[in-house]
Amino acid sequence: MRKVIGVLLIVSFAFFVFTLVMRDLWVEDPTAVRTLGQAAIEETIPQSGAANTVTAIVVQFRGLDTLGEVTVLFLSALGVALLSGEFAGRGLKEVFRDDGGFILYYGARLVLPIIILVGVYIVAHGHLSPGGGFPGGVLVATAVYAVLMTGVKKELSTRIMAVIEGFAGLAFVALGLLGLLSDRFSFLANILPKGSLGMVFSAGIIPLIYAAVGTKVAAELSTLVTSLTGSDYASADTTAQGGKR
Amino acid sequence: MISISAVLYSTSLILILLGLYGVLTRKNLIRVVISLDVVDLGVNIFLVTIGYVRDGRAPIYLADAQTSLADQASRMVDPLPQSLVLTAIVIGFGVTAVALTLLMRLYERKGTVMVSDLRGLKW
Amino acid sequence: MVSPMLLIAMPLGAAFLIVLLGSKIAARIVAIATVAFLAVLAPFWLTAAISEPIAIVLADVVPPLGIAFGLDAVSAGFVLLIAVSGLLVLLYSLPYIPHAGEFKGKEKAEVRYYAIFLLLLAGAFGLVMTKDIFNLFVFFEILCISSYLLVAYSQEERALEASFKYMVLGSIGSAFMLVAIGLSYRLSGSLAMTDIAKALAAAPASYSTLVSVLFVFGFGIEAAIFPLNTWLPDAHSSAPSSISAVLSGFVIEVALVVLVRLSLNIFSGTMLLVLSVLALAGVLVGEMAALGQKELKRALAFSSIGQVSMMLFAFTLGSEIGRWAGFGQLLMHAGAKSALFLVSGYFIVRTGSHEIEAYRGLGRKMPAASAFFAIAALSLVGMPPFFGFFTKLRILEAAAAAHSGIGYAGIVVILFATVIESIYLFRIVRTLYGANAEAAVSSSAGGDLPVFAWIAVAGFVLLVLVGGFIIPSFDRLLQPMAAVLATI
Amino acid sequence: MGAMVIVVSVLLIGLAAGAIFVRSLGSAVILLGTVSLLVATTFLLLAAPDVAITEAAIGSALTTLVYVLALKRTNSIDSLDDDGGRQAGKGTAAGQKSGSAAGGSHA
Repeated sequence: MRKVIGVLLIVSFAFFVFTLVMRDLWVEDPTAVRTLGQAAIEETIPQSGAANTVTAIVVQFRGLDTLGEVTVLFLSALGVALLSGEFAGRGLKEVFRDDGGFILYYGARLVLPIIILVGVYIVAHGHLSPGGGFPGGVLVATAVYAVLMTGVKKELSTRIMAVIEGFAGLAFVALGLLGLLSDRFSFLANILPKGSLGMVFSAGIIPLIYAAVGTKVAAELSTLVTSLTGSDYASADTTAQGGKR
Repeated sequence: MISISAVLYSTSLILILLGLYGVLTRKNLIRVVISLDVVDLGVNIFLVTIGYVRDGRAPIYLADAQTSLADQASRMVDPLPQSLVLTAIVIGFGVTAVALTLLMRLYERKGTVMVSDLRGLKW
Repeated sequence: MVSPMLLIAMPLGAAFLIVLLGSKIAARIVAIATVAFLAVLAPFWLTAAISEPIAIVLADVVPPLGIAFGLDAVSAGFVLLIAVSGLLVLLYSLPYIPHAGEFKGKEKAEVRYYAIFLLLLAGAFGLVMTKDIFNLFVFFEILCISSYLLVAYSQEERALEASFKYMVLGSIGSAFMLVAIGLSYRLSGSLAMTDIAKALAAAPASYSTLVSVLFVFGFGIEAAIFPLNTWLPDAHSSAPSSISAVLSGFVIEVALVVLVRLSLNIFSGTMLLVLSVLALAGVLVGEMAALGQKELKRALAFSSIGQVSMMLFAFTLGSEIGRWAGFGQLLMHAGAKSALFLVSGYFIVRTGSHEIEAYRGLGRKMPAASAFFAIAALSLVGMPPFFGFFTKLRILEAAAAAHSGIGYAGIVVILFATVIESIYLFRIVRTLYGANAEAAVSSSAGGDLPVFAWIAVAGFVLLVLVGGFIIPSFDRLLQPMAAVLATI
Repeated sequence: MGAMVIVVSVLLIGLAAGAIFVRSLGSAVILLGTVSLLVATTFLLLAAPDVAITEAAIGSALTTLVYVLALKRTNSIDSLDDDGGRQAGKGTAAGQKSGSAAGGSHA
């Protein structure tokens, strides 16, 4: 019976969308960019000094969206940690019974520095080439997973990760308040010098914000996976006993 | 000439419909979360396609390229929908991660993730 | 004048700080201090915003390229409501949260509770202040995800199920909202709501209808509009009572006002009529379902559906007196329903049961709590001396003034709903003061409400008690809000 | 360019249908990861490199990892759709009451 309702709902929605709008969407590719997109392309270099227009929009022109986005990721990491309290005690050892053997063990140690290097590169060059804080942060986090899952290092102290995460978040908010306290009196304003196009240290606070975002994402996602594999409280118990870890 | 945006608008519509059908009819709740992800993918394609311009270039200025900045700018696609999708992807992941953790806990408590066994979830 | 951006920056900074410090005491102090500071500032922003709206330039970039952001009468009114309710519920949470669920790792969980609660407040503040359609989506997601997590906080089976059901519906809603944002940008070439409203008004009917339906679906789920609110009874009844109070207190109402603001500027007349019909259906279904509930919090959750639908009906009447009445009812409901949920929290803690029957004779064991419950219930129903009487009266006046079929139908439905409300609420109050069975009040020392909980509930009940007498001063706030709501 | 978009789109829809309808959950998750990579390719065809990198990093790598952890935690990596890892009837053939393999021919 539920299948029938499902089909009915979908077909009616599809018909509704198709008749109303798809005719209007089934047109040739547009040849000109919309007004706001055009304004963004033109304003990128004068106002932000970044080469990557998408980064200029995401970090500076619509900086509050990115602050919201960081908050959403922070919320989901908090939520996962909150809800996975019960998995305690069954740490990585139980979830991944074997260590992945010789090849994975040494392979991970080999690949580790490369992954971190690429991740940091993507974060640092967010305003010049595609990518930025989020994909770069994720890459660095995958390096941490490689470490955790192939038995190179068993436990990750979530306490240190929480401190890093907190500092990175506070850095982002502080950068925003910096703009508020400056003469421009506007939150998240790009008050630092713009530098010359194409240089790593250009585009004012954009690289700094992306550095903060990258660190925060990397720290958050490592705690996220640690909580999911249940070693969050395992390491907490050890840190409780004099913090040998 | 094939209108790329028309093809991708239809693909995104089909993906959204597929995902919705999956959410409404699948019995295994992990499958419901997978269907939600498919809906998110469909919506993201729809958003980026709005910004597409015929044989447009990536909206990134090349400092040392031969062509002038103004010339590069004229052939760029619309960067705004792309910046919206960047946020949408991260939000989508956030929701998926929390949903899956909820399911793990439900499995801890009830030993099943089938919708038929869960009292409140029939619709 | 201190920039209203603190409303977003401070809760976020405090949440990051709480996670950084990681200790329960630090979390409590930082949370209370932040929200208290904002609650003190809120009246100043309110008086400034009522005289003339405060426009905020973000990132030194002027809209439409930058995000259109600002504080007008409606936003400032809500900022005050959210800040004060948040502060009172935080006070209530101090003694209550340790009782909110039995699971491992409760120490760390409480730290995270305060961080997520602050983020919920930041999301609500952002949602009422933003004038940009995508920024609205981002803050809406922050509000929704923190609600999902806080509903599941007690980690009991029914809470996990309720949270998952709420999340699936919410995700579908936000996917539709994204499509609506895409269509609006494709049509108007801008993300500022004013430009979109103008473009949609000029757009072909098919286009604006689809965008309106998608927005109604997206926000309707969170605003608990009639067919989309199947998640609400489970979520509100299995969430910790402090969170049920916040959800019924302002979270639904914020989503409702955002939807109404969009609809008044974008939708056609027929869509408003559809919304008011759905509202009346919601009033009936909500109140009738509440009649048959055995559990106290489920009855209160269904009553919230009825009350919020009543507000939606008032807003969609289309007249300024209607919007004025809607805001009055919203303010009263925030006070009364929050008090009811907070008190029911301690009924459950003291008796260990959710059933109304288990609270027989609690009137003597928990005199303060029961008295607060009775006052709030009387006001919710609309008994004369209390605030609720004046707000419900004004809705009926607005419905009569509309001189339309829907207006008169509304009067009948609301009166009928009031009768049902009085039946089940007075039945609960009677069991509280019932003579015979001794309630199995657990032997814990503090029989009645702990100090902080007492202060919190007293704060909400004060609004309900005093509201009736200072209506003129409330009008100085509600009237500009009603006027501004019709413009984006 | 246009032809490539059509090929990617058809593949995309086929694999997405597979991810929803295929019976084994393990392969459903792998199909979802593949669909996510194909979506990243579509973004490249739409000249959106930023979004492609983010989709590839978050959409396929991270989401698949969380799904695998979820499947491991609910003991349903190798279970078939109908029993969903129910502790009693774990992945046994007997649990095939109504396995709807409507379009799932891709697994």
